[in-house]
Amino acid sequence: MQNFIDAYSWINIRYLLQGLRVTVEVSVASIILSYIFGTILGIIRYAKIKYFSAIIGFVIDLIRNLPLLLIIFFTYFGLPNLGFKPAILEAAILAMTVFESMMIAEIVRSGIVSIDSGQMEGALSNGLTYWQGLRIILLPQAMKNMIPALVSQFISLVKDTSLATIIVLPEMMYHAQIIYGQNSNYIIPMFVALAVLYFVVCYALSLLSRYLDRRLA
Amino acid sequence: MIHIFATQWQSLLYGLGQTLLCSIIALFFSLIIGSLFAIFEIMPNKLMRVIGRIYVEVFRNIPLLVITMFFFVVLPLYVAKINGFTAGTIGLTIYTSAFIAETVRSGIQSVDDGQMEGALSNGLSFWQSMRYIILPQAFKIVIPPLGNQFINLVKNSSVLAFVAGFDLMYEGNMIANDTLQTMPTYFAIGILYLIITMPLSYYMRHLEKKLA
Amino acid sequence: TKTALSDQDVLQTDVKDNTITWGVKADTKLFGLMDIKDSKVKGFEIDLAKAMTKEILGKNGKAVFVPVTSQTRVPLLRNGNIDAIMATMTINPERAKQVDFTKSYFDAGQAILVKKGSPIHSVKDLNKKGAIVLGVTGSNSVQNIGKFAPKAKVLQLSDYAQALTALKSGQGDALTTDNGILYGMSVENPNYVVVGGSFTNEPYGIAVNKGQTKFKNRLNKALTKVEKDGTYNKLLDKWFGHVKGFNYEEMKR
Amino acid sequence: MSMIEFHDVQKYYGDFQALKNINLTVEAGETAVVIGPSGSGKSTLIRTINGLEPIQDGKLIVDGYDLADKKTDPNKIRKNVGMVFQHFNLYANKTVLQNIMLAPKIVLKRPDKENQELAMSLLEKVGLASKANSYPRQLSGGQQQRIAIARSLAMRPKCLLFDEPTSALDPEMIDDVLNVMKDIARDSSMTMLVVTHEMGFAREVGDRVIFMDDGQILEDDTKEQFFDGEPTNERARQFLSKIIVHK
Amino acid sequence: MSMIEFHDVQKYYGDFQALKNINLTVEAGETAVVIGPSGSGKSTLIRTINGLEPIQDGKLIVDGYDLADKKTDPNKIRKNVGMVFQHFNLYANKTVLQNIMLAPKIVLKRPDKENQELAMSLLEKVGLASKANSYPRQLSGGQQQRIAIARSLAMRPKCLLFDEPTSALDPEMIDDVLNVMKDIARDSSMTMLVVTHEMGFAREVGDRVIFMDDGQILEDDTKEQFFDGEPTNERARQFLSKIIVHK
Ligand SMILES: Nc1ncnc2c1ncn2[C@@H]1O[C@H](COP(=O)(O)OP(=O)(O)OP(=O)(O)O)[C@@H](O)[C@H]1O
Ligand SMILES: Nc1ncnc2c1ncn2[C@@H]1O[C@H](COP(=O)(O)OP(=O)(O)OP(=O)(O)O)[C@@H](O)[C@H]1O
Ligand SMILES: [Mg+2]
Ligand SMILES: [Mg+2]
Repeated sequence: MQNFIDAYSWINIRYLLQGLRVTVEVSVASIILSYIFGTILGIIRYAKIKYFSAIIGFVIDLIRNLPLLLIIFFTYFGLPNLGFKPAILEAAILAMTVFESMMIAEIVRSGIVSIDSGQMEGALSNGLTYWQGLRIILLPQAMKNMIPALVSQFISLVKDTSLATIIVLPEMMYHAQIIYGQNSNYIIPMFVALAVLYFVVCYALSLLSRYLDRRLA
Repeated sequence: MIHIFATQWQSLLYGLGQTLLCSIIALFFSLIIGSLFAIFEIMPNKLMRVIGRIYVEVFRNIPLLVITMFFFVVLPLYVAKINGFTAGTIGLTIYTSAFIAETVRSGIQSVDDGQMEGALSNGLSFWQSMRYIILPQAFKIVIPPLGNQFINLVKNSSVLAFVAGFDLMYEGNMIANDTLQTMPTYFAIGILYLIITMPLSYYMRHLEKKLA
Repeated sequence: TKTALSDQDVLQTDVKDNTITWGVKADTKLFGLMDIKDSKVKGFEIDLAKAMTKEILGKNGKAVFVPVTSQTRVPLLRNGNIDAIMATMTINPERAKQVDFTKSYFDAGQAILVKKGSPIHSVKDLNKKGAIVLGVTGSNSVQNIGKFAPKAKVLQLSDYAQALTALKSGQGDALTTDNGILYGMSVENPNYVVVGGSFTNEPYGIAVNKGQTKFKNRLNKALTKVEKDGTYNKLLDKWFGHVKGFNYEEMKR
Repeated sequence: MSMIEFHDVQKYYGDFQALKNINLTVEAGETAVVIGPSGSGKSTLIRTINGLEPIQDGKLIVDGYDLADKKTDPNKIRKNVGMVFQHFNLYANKTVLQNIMLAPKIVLKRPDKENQELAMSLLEKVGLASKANSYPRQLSGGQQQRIAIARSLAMRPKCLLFDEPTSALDPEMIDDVLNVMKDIARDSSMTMLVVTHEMGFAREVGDRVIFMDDGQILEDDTKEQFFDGEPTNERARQFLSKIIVHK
Repeated sequence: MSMIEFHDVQKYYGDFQALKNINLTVEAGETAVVIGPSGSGKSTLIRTINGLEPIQDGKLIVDGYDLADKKTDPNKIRKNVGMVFQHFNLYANKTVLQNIMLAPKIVLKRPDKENQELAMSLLEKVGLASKANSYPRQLSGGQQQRIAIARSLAMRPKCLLFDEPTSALDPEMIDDVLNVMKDIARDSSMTMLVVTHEMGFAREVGDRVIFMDDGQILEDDTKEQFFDGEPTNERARQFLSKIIVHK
């Protein structure tokens, strides 16, 4: 018990919250970016454009099948060999965005597939082009159906930011490690704190999804 | 990298085996547990719905590492000692089952209500209707997101590395440390993960097409 | 590109910029640990690096510290993010194929930590079937256990706190790593004690990229200098003087 | 004993009252046709009988069990009371034969051999023996509906409920389904409650015609009263003229 | 110039030939009714006209454009040729008003004010002005179908195609939809091709009746020939007796 009291000193909590802030920043940036790119890639893959869609499809499968940890690793250590040297924060956001875009692309593709084919036919026969039908009619409906899957993915994303401890991104998990590095007895209190803080952030996302689900229903 | 394969193939192979074993066990049980809680979430009984909801929200919103550490270091103090592999596999199962529950629930809800009514009026009980009629159709609908979850599961099995589960990531860390050939080692590990996840994702794609 | 990096003379650039960039540990007590209050890394290695930097670059020379983990230290060195690694890295022949080491700057020895009253009194007692030894990923200790207690099984965890917690949960019979670190743990947890003394030599070396011979030589010279002028012993005293049971006198140079 | 008895039944969806003070008795072996405008509560009426919708007040006794009683397991009733829906609701993941054999197998534990024989003879009866191994989506609506009827019959129910069984069908398919239903109706032991606008069916095999509007039963006549006399209720007359003129 | 011309058109789904050697001309202003059993190719015929299905051989000229020509952009045709589906296919994510205003706005770039005025007047015409801000799912099938017609009309097409517009509707909803369609048909400038089994509609406003079976056009008569004389084709006669007797 004493361990808990000591571990939760204001100084430690503040340090943990500083980590939380980085976690949230990286998450928000990656969610926004990967949502945009993932949607575009998902549409391209769905649209079956000759060769192009197939190639994009292969890249999507390749990247989403790799452990994110390795993508972070390659982004930070591999890219400098190609002449681009990202800072830790940039590397983390870049890696998360690349990886999560591929996951989201797959969700978007399957979301569009699940829309009744009559919707596209209605749009076409009404004079809209294929791309207009896709953008104005299919995609908004698909997005609604995709909310649960998307939010699950975003929840994973928030927690996956902790993988960037490997490149010493000062996010919450890394800060927790530093704190229990001071005194190894703090480890369990820190894990409890991590559980609570991640829960708060991720549960907020869950609630948001339920809210959107209801509003769009 | 070829050098890594050539000299370290024994460790890598062992790690691959552990990762595969853990993934298969966790996949099997998380599918069952996840489906169960998905059903809880849509049952007429309010209490069951609340239980389902709590399970899903708690376990999908806290980090896998925390769940796994609980089984590895806390449980042994009070209940029974379990090794890293077991702790990791249990943690992974619980964690993934929460995501699967959420996925399957949305699948169940997108099966036409008429299917349940047809089954009930045909004399089947709620659970029988679920098992024979609703779930098979729900799974078909959610194959793509379920595939995402399966792939996540395989990759998340690297949590074993934190509890000395001797999986691929653990062996990779070992090799990288001993040889200091960090990049080639992780490249090799990446390829070995692809060997598991690529066929899995192509199989899911195949299922999706076949059942469409 | 890679070739360009190794072609560059690190020493020359460092002198020009008046800065040496060190890769150090940020989570290891006594050696390199982030101080939460001011977000500065502190420890024996940090102080030693500072002293050596001043020796090489003069009074106004700047030491920059980049926290590394066992996974990142070598790639960071290769990519030129850091000039040298001083991060509890044991010199061994396998590693010497990838990087160049200076001479040892700290003679750690491997020891074991057990619960008070444990039947295990030295590493020999671990040499039996079913014995489990806990270690930390990235330390050199596994191979050594293989030599001294070949029948024991080794589990490596990702950091010292996790390894100690696993020991407390009964996931292993003993925790092994370098003695300095073990004594630190024992201070925090009086129920756990270091037994049997150290059974290996774990010389820590500073790693630099292959081909940076000038830089390596300069580091060696600086190290000898701080050893000779008493700075080294002062630092040893500052960080290890209060660690109960740790015989730092033996390690004075 | 009557097959179905409604006593002052009230049914609400939230605040909205969908059934208002329903009193109705259907005797074993009777064929009753329910008509009425959209939203009048026909489907709701028939769904309460099968326990698919709970009622909020009154007594509803089906096959001797009181559905208003919370302790009654509606599954007991459903074993003896089948239902056929407007949109067939065949199991999309099962073949035709599996659709028919599933419930008898797992609910009644009927032996496979007997089960299969009965299923095939029912398929003969509805004229679709050749489709035994097709999936529902491969069949036309009319064929699916006949399979749905066969599926209900496979439980050997005492009573069958039909909710607009032909209104989702192409015109040329309707006859086939009606013929199967007429066959069943002529079997005097089966009780049937049929929501339909097919007046030809009502005229040919119905015993009674029940007219609903706004959650109430406004007319409950014998076939003769209804077709030969005129319905006494003004709204019923209006409604009848509309559906008959249109066809 | 004729509105629609089929010359020896062949259409395959994989190996299956769905349209066999179709020759058909529909003049501007004509109302033609297409009937035939399920699977005979009626939907396929009408969908090829709108470029929703490619044809494999022959010439298909709609509004002066040859659809068999790969270089023809079917969107050019669709601006002038609207289509109404059995299941309405309204945009589920848009309100009624948005459904009607969307295509004129983005395809024709019609100014908002004019667009809105036309949309509202069309809603008046189909009797649903009060539903302008509802979503499709909040409407009955009959209402949805009337909206779908209004949506097509908002493009001011020269030609409208209907694929069984009333067959998914409750009986009492059918009249409302047919009345709207009759209104349009009486406007002599509109070309209409209607797949339907509503013989009342054909009799009242159709100019021609086309009977299809097995991917072929077996009869192509004026309304008078078809209803007053008898269809010469045996299968057509059979089919007709079946759908008319049943009603
Ligand atoms: N689940 C429900 N929740 C709320 N209201 C409902 C529900 N189901 C039906 N209603 C309402 O109850 C009333 C009766 O509906 P019901 O489906 O029984 O009518 P019906 O006579 O079968 O109509 P139809 O001919 O269109 O099938 C309608 O006003 C309907 O909107
Ligand atoms: N996408 C498709 N792929 C393969 N075969 C098809 C496809 N669409 C239609 N067919 C087949 O082509 C034939 C003609 O179909 P079509 O839908 O045009 O008939 P229809 O006359 O409109 O029938 P209904 O009255 O049932 O709507 C049928 O045998 C049908 O099974
Ligand atoms: Mg109804
Ligand atoms: Mg059709």
